[in-house]
Amino acid sequence: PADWANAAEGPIKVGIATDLTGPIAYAGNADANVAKMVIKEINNSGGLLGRPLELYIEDTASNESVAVGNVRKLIQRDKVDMVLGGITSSMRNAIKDPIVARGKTLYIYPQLYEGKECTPYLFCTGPTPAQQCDEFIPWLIKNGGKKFALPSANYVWPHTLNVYARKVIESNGGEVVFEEYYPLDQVDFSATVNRIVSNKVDVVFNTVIPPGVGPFFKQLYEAGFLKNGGRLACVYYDENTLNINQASEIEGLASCLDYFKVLTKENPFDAKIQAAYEKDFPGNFLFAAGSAATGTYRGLKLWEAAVKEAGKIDRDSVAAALDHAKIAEGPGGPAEMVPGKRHCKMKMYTAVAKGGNYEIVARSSGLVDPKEC
Amino acid sequence: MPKAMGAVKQTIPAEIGGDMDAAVGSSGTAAKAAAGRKVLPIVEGVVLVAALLAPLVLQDYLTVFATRVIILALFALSFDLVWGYAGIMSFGQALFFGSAGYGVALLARDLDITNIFLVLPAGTLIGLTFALLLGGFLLLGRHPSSVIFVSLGTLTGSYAADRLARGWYYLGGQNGIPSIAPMSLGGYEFSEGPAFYYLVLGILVVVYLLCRFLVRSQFGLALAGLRENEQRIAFFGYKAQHLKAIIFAIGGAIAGLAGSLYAFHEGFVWPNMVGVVVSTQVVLYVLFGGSGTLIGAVIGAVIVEGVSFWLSDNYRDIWPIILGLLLLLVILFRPLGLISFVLGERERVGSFGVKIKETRNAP
Amino acid sequence: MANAFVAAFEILSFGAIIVLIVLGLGIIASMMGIFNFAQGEFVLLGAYITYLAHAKGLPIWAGMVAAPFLVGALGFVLEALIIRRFYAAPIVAMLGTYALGLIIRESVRGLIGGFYLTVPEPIGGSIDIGAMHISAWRFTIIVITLLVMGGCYLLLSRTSFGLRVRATLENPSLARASGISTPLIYGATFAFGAALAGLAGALIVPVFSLFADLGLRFLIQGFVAVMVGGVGSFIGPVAGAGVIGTLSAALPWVMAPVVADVLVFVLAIVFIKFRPQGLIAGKGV
Amino acid sequence: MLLEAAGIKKVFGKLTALDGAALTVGENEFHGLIGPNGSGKSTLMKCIAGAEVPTQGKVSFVNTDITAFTPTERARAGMSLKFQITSVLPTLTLYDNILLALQAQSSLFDLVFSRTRGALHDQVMTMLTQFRLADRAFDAAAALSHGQQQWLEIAMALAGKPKLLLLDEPTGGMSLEERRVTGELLQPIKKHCSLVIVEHDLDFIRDICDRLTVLDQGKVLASGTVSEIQANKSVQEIYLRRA
Amino acid sequence: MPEFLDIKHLDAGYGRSQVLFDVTLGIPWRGGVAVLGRNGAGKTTLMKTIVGELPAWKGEVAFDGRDISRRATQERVRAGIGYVPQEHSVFARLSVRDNLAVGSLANKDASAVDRVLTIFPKLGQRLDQPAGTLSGGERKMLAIGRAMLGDPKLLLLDEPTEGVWIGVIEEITERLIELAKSIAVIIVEQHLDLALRVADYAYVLDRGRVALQGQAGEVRGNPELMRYLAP
Ligand SMILES: Nc1ncnc2c1ncn2[C@@H]1O[C@H](COP(=O)(O)OP(=O)(O)OP(=O)(O)O)[C@@H](O)[C@H]1O
Ligand SMILES: Nc1ncnc2c1ncn2[C@@H]1O[C@H](COP(=O)(O)OP(=O)(O)OP(=O)(O)O)[C@@H](O)[C@H]1O
Ligand SMILES: [Mg+2]
Ligand SMILES: [Mg+2]
Repeated sequence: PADWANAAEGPIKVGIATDLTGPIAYAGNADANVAKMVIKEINNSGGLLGRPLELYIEDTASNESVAVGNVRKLIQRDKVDMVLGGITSSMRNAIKDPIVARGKTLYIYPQLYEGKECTPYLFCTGPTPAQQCDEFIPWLIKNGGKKFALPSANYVWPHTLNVYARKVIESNGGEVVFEEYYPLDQVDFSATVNRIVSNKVDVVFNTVIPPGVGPFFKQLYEAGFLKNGGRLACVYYDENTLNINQASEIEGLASCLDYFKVLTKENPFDAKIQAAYEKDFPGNFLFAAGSAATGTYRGLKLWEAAVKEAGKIDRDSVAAALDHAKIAEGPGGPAEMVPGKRHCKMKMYTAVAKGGNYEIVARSSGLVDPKEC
Repeated sequence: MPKAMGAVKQTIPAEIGGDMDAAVGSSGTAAKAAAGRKVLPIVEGVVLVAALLAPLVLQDYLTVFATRVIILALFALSFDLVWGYAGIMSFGQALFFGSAGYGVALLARDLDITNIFLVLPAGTLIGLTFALLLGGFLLLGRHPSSVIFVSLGTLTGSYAADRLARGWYYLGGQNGIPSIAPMSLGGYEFSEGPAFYYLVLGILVVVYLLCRFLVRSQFGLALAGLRENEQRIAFFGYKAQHLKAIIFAIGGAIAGLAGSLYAFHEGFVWPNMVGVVVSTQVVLYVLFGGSGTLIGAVIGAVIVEGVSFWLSDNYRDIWPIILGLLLLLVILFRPLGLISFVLGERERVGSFGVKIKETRNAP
Repeated sequence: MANAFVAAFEILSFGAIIVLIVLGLGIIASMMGIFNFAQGEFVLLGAYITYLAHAKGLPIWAGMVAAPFLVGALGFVLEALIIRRFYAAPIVAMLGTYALGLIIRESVRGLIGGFYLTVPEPIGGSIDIGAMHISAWRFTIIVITLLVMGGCYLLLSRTSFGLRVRATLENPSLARASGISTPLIYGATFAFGAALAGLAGALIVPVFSLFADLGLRFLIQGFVAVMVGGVGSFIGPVAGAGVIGTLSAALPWVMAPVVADVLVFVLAIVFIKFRPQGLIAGKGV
Repeated sequence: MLLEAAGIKKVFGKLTALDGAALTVGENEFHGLIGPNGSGKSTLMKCIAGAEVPTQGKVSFVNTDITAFTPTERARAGMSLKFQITSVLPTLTLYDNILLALQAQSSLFDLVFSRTRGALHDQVMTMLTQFRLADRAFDAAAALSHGQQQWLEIAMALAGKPKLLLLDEPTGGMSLEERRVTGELLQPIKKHCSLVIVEHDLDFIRDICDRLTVLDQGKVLASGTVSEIQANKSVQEIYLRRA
Repeated sequence: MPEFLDIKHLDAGYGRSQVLFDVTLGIPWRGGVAVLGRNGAGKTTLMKTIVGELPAWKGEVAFDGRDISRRATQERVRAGIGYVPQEHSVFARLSVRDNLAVGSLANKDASAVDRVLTIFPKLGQRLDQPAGTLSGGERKMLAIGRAMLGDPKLLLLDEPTEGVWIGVIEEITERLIELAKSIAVIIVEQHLDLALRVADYAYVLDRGRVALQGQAGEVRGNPELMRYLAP
């Protein structure tokens, strides 16, 4: 791709700010890889508006203060036209102000999250609680039972998600036996496991996160929860998290996400991007939904569509176009922004862990509404 | 081996190691010592001039970065005062920094108070109050508290505060408080940039001079004695514990001032800001630069932040490892900090008879 | 009744895990006066070695046996190269070991790609007593912890090694003047503490899975335990670890876990304030 | 009476180090405290200065009961102690060591604004010269030999202008000649200060003290003027007995 | 025949400041040698250099015919040098019992501790007390006892009787005279009489140099002596 039609205007700059180091570096690196892949693909097919894309990647290091400094580099030094990134909600909160308010730039947040982010110029391309619960919880009630326990890590995502989940559970005739919050790094769950077992809970709708989730599932398993027919459910579980426990300890765990790798068997487009990713980035960092890799892909493609439509690159025009952007193909299927809502409709899949792999057991009939803003 | 042990000696009693070259490097000739004594003001001057000129030569985003670094240097100063001068190991200095940050963030969020003349004193006061409470608890009492107790006590305080902040919904939990409105003065809003930079630099210079005055006074000498042997000082008739509590509170107040500036400059506060991560960071600044010299704290903050900024740009995947290695090397080979490249031991510890000595030696 | 039994077992097992982790930390703190911030990373290395053995197709237990020796050897080398310079300045030592820990942790993070990796236990499943299920591996951990504790106690109290170590820490130059080879003693003690951490890592990795922050997770708890127990003896930190471990496992049974979490630390620090010498004043072993 | 310590009992675990010991010192009196090793001399000094809390007994100083006072308060009331084990401030210069001792009573305001510094300079230098340490004024105290550190300690104890000076074996490690000089240095303070001194060297004690108290196994064996003590049978006995 | 301990042209000091200048002295296989000098003359420095706590800057230190100036302290001690330092001469936080145990680490003879306890019965009553809480005199006794337990061939004593009660000094002196019949003893001592009773030979240091040396009687009678000892 040697000559660009509008090369004179210089490249369009895309900023990625994500956790390249720190505890969730596996996710951040996957996101960065996806971005490299997508940008390369766009450049190979002639760039955007006849201009090449240039990628700027900065580390957020799971440390908000480092992140803000680095994001400022993207905005103020590199003068990027758009920033995509941030994985945790706290990271999004920390960097959105420097990007959107002080930095007057467009921000795309790719991760599944608790919703309620309605800042102008901030677009979310990961699943919301509605998308993850609306179809999933009725399935759980049917395939698990009515008695739910909501053990959770104590931060905003589980709190907000649980409010939504509880509503769905109760309106579908289920019952929440208890909802309980733990410090984020709690690793001993004996009291919780005991309550789950002695209350004869059917479904553990888990929002405990690593490092606690591994020991938690193990303790549940050892207490005979699975043996007695209990079902685990966890909406952030993807291919990355399967290895936290031995397969037998999470047999039958159900998850609901916008993409699972098994989809490559039925969906040629998924097979294509998965193969392209693995070819470019063999190794540890998986192309998976829970680490925001799919959201990153979707976000970049939606933005590409918006830029094409707008025909220019200034923030307001692109935002206006992004407001209703659509892509026909993406991980897990098509996606489109809900106009005025800055959130994204997408297909959702329910999968169950069997012997260390997922099997798709249910899928949404169409695109699921994020129901945000 | 004794050689190496002598080199790390800092506040330990003389007997432990085999030799004492660190403490004894003094016996050089008077003339040499007197000449060496001029180094500190020179270093201070150079740093000040560099800081004044920085925004003129730096790109915008670097000025913003430099502002942040200066705020952190102010924070480092607070820790240096407490540890470097009074020998109180505050491994939880972020508690005062962060709680002030949270305090002013709440003022801005819930009460719409952003006036600089209200928020900065408020932040300082919060830092002071927390330091008085924690210091009172840890430092006062029948028995003099051991360095290790105080360090782990403050560490635990900061750790507990971190967990509290994470768990408390009102404070935003894990997410902290984002999008804090800018600090204001009448209609003017301090947004990131040169104005904010010079404001912060001005504050740093004033606080620095105040600290300098304090540690050079007889009070500073009492602190130095305290650092060496608290019990001995008490037997002279000094109210040792009160002196410690006072300096701890002053440190807390400065940390609070820094914390409130930081909150407004960065525009958000989050639990790490009161927690162990930031607490350790400030210790590293001071150790890196050289504890027990005020300028060392400033230099340390600038260098550690600058180097990590640079490393994270150039060695994106392994920069924490490199940073760790650098730290280790400095601690191993320059246990008195980078400042010890230019500053002799005697000048670092200081001597309160200096002026007189020079006149005495004059022909 | 059955419930109470399970509760007691679970609380005990977590207590045992904390004790196991604190053992090495306590020995280094008490005997050498160094609060080793890299101790968590020694735990991590023990876990990593076990994982490696598993990944390379060796039996898990082989990894578990190798871990303390390899980590101990590393500890010996690190002591000679680095830690040795810190004895006279405990605070600098904290920072130095912090930096060391950072390096190890980030390197391991690089090696395992920042993932959470499962390692199966050599003795898996649960022991079923009627309707109760008790984790076989946790039970094993309790047993091994007791054995290791006993062994350490004997080593420190019944052999002259303990005496040499304490003499060396107390007054190194006088120890040398009494014919004790202080460099060797320091090295051996540090290596021993590191080896215990390696063992702890190896044993707990099946429970918590392998991740880079595995050791860090327990570090502050460990320090608090050492303080509560009292520095200067072997028994002190172990007792402190028992108290802190069981307390943090037991409190969530009776109150909101988030409250319990902070409460443990507050209780601990208040306790230390009013009993600075710790549970067991630093005398003897 | 300047100092009255009565019925002082100090128990360490199983050991009773002091068993109803008493000590009275008048104004401008030099009082010697002697006794075999472990008889409780240092412990008694510490109880008076506040470094140990007596199990029982009462200490009054200038007619106030100071039993519950902290060491700081006692120092501020006019007591000054030189420990048996030297404890100077090792990394500070000799000058600063003395200066610290001199300004101990200053108010916080004076400390911060250093108003007394200039005035104290001459005093510092006089002290140092008196104790023949002037040429090392700007060396770290750690660089002194043991004997020199003893000098420095005595100088520091004297510097605070105490009403009562407590010296625990000030001449340890000094030769005969050096002891004599120390004795001479102490004489002039008699005008404004009382002294309690622990010593094993009887000749030295005899030379400078007005009165003596003999401790044995935590109890006062005898107390009186030097000649009374010398004549005392039971005192002579313990000097013959092996400790 | 070479001396047991042979020091030639020794320079030593701390950091950059030199304390000992060209010190040459010889210690015979048996018998006492006194090192005298005023405060700050360099006596302790000399002892520390012999035992290896301070490195020799220049010159040689030969012990039992072998050059030991490069050896670590503990090796010198194991080769047969015992040392009672002037300050910090006990392990303060260890009990008296453990202090003695450290002393007898290399000693196979189980009754040795008992012998020390008969010399210093006071210590027997304090066995479980941390040595740091002993009275000044008791501490000295412990230090001497500890050093004697190592069965040294050369014993260095830096002011062993400082703060010790007259009755006990007498006892210690007798023991040392006894000891000096079978091993070499170097004693730094302010009690001139005591020192010269134990020692057959004496060196007087002045500002780091050997100013005077000779048989005990000669030195005692030397009119210069007092000048070197006065402050
Ligand atoms: N903290 C303590 N714990 C236990 N015993 C103690 C403590 N302090 C002192 N002792 C004991 O009390 C006794 C009296 O000690 P003290 O130091 O008063 O003796 P002293 O008269 O000063 O003797 P010396 O002349 O040897 O200095 C000693 O036998 C000592 O071992
Ligand atoms: N750690 C040190 N650093 C620097 N100089 C020192 C140190 N220790 C001693 N000196 C100096 O070395 C000289 C000799 O000291 P040393 O301790 O050998 O004297 P000494 O003869 O043992 O005296 P004393 O009778 O007082 O014990 C003194 O001038 C002293 O100031
Ligand atoms: Mg005494
Ligand atoms: Mg000496």
